[in-house]
Amino acid sequence: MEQINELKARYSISDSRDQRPDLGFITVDPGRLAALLAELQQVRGYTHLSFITAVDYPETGTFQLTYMVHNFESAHSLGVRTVISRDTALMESVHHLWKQAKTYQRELKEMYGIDFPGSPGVDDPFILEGWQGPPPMRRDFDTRAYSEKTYFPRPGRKTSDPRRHMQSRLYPDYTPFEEET
Amino acid sequence: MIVKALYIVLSVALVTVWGLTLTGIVRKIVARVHGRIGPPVWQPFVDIIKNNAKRTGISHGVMFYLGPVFRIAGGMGTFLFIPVLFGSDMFSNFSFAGDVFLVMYFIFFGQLGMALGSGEGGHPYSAIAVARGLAQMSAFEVPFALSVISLAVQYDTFSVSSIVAAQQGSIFSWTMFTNPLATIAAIIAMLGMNMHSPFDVVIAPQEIPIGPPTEYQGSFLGMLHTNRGIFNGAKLILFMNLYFGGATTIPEMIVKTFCIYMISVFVGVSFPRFRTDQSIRFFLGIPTLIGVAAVILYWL
Amino acid sequence: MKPYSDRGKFPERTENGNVIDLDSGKFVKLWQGPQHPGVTGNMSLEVIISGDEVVDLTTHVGYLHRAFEKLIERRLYIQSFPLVCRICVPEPDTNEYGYAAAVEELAGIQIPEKAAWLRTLTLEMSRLTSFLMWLGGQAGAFGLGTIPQWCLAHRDYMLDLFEELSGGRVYHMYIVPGGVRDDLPRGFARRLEDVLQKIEQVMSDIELALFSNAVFKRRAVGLGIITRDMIDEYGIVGPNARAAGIARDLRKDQPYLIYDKLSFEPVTADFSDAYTRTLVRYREMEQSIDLIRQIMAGIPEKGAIHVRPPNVLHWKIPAGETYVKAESTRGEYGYYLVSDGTAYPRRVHVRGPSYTHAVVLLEHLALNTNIADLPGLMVSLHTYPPEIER
Amino acid sequence: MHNKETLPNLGLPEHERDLFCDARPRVSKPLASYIEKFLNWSRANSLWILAYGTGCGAIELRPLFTARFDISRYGMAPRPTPRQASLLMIGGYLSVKTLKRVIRSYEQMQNPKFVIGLGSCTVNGGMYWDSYNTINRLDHYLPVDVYITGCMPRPEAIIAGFEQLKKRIKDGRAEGANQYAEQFDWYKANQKKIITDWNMPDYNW
Repeated sequence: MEQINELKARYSISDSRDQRPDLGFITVDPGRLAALLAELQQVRGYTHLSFITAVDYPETGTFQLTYMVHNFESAHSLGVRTVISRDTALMESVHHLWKQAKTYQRELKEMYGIDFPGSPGVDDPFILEGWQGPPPMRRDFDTRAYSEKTYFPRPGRKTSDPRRHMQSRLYPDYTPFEEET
Repeated sequence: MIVKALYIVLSVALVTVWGLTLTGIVRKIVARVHGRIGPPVWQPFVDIIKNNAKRTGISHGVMFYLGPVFRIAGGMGTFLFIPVLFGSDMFSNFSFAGDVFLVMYFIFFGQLGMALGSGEGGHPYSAIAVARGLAQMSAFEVPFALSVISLAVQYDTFSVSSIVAAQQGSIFSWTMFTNPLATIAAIIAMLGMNMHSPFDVVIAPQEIPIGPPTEYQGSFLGMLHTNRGIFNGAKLILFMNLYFGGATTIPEMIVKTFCIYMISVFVGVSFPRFRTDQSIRFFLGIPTLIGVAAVILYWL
Repeated sequence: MKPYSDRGKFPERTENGNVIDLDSGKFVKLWQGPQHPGVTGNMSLEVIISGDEVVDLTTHVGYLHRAFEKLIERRLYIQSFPLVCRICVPEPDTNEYGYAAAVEELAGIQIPEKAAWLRTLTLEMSRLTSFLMWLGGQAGAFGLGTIPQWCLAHRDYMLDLFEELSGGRVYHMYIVPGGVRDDLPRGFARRLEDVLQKIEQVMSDIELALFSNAVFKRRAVGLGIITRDMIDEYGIVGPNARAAGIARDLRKDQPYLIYDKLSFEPVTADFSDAYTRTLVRYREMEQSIDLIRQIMAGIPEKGAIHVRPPNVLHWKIPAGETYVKAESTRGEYGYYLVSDGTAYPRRVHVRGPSYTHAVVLLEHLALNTNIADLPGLMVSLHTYPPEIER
Repeated sequence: MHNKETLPNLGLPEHERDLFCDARPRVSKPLASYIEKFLNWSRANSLWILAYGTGCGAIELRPLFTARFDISRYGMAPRPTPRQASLLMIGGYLSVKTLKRVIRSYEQMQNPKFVIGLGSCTVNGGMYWDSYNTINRLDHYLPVDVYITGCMPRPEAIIAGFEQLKKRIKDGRAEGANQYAEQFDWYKANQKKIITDWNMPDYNW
């Protein structure tokens, strides 16, 4: 982790946290991310890219991107996070650092609508085919409503929210509580 | 003449039933090697009935129809010029002097016809399989032809009946003992001919699903399966006649062809398959040299 | 064989792959899969061949996309347990462990000692099961139909044990948050030992029939060579990397559960081609059998197997994020879990090794191979499509 | 241009339309009862399964084909090409992308053909009932002969399902291919509702 402290000033790392002795998370500006990853890979020994993924925060209108890199020498994983705007979802591509990065970026483009200009084949459909709705992994896309509207649900299926179900079983007279999300 | 025709019908029926039963038995034996029970012995017959019972069928043109016809013609042709039982009038078929060459031609005739037919099917896997099949076929033909030439030199005849006649007497007058090199070359060529592993890249289901007959269905497939019975039987009878002293009774024929087929089967269950280039290199290597040696040995 | 870019008739390679003119009549485009018995799982390969040689290959996935990650966001933490094991069918326990460990880490639950032993036991058992099926697939892809039959029959003995342990043949759902669901049944150790002996017996047959088989060697040696400098570039993990001589095994490097109490060394070889990868996985099966024996010898007799989590229907996990990984048969398998403090996960990302092995790596290795070798190459990378598309 | 007898094939580009067949599927009448009975017996005892593992159900097909359960005892065998197969096993959930291929494979099979839906997810979506990418009811897209529930169905259950199918075939009730031809427009409309990029012929023979 002292390696990270050296980088802190240079890359304006705003938040660093140790989740476990072998796993840390840092947050960096989107503009500095590719440069930081390149240094991590080529100088600091974080040669292995585990995955790239996004977390959707519609409340704040942001996406959090997480790049998990791993250093085999020190057996340390580092999650490099960055926050980008949900409306102009654009990010610098890192396909030149790791070959598999372009696949992750292709998936993110399809599932979240985050664009990575310059990444090879980023606009090709990856998993979905003929998909016309919004990017399906965004949290405001309601998969259940879509499924019920599209796929002829078989009548007779009873779906109970487990909490409501247990509540009605155990306390039949209790008024249902508010939905917590 | 009519009697001869009846005899032919009888002998074709015999070889079809025996060939298909042999397929069933082999499936059972292979299943035992796998540790399974395996399908019933009569399963090939049920499959043929089922295939002919398909209600719809598609065609891709005239050649597509003719493919299975050529195939079955090749199988029948091979069979009809081989004497099944030595000294039997009933099962001597159309054997004549020089029938060895006609039979060898017919062995490949069916495959060529099938190549044209399945090529018209338009499926890319058929085309790949045809290319593989023809390449491999011309490779295993070399040791087989050399072996047959060696026999022709040895017995000074081109007639299967004469070759069988020359092998009568004791077991040691079989070609297997009098000309072991030719026998070895021919047996290796037979491994290729029977399309068991390691030479089944033509029909390899993991690579090019089922090979040439990819597009064939229904009664076409039924025809191909029937041909498998006839053709397998014919090939085995040919090998029995050329190298293992022929047969004078039906039980002897059954036992001998079964044993010959088992060579293919046991090699088949214990080896993966060669690629086309590898199997061609294989056939043109040691088996061809053995064949050449067999020819030279008897020439001298 | 000369690389095709050096031959006169093919255009030069460009940055975006090769310029291949399909109308020139020199190339054939083939679709292998999804309806193709040689393709592992349900995925498809768009292959362009020239003669017998593959000049271009594109992987197409998505046929098994069930939107697990989306569904998990809609489920309570406890409701997701039946879901996660279905991501990887031959080896569901790694998924269960990864998800359970991530949830426990964020919730601050320490599992009891015995539960850790039992989890390790199921992980190793499922590793052996998965490898058995894989070994059959590898032999089958080269046309040796006997070995898949033996392997799958013996895999079924292991499935019987799983059924005894958890009630399920394929999906076990044995690992739950807080520990495991149940203790070992009485007499389990003896039956496990019987099965292990049966498997050892069939494995010695397989060693004879496969590894000293001349035709198998001719097919597999030199097929799909992974060099050492490709390892980090492509993110290759697991046996594929270990066969190239890189001793990276998460069980050894970052021991989880009780792997630090077991004695084993990562299996390595020095040249990663299809044959060596088969051999490495074969040795790992032996290692797995050895580990199962060590676990059965060392497992505590008594002790809790489960700590009770709070009421799971109202279970809110403190906000935070973590990444938990485990060594599956294919390599690093991980769960990235983000919690926002509510009863539902904010985000779960599943990292499967096939994501790189089956897409970029396969696309690279398949170039210049024979079309007949493609199934064997694909199986030798141990690709499994559901973990790509989830 | 097109009448009731031919299909418009609107999904194909203009220049490709005459490359593909535009005939509708036809209903094939069964033969006289005693012949049909014999043929049905042969169909029931020689079921060739299309080796298309569409979902996680495929994992239990392998023990079935191999030494432990060995359904070749009943004359069944995997068949790699749809032309020759007579039984399509839907191994569980179908994503939209797979459904497109499954329809194509199904239509390439020759009448009579049978469909077995494996697992709860083919019945009502099962575990993935609210997923945006998996269908909920298989029988809206293909005529299903037998459903086998479970997640996963055990091999014994699948064998029982095969027995059920055989009984249906022998009784002459397994006329799924004819049903598909009769209600072709309904099936097509359902299929096209979810497969939005229909770029293949309307009926693939």
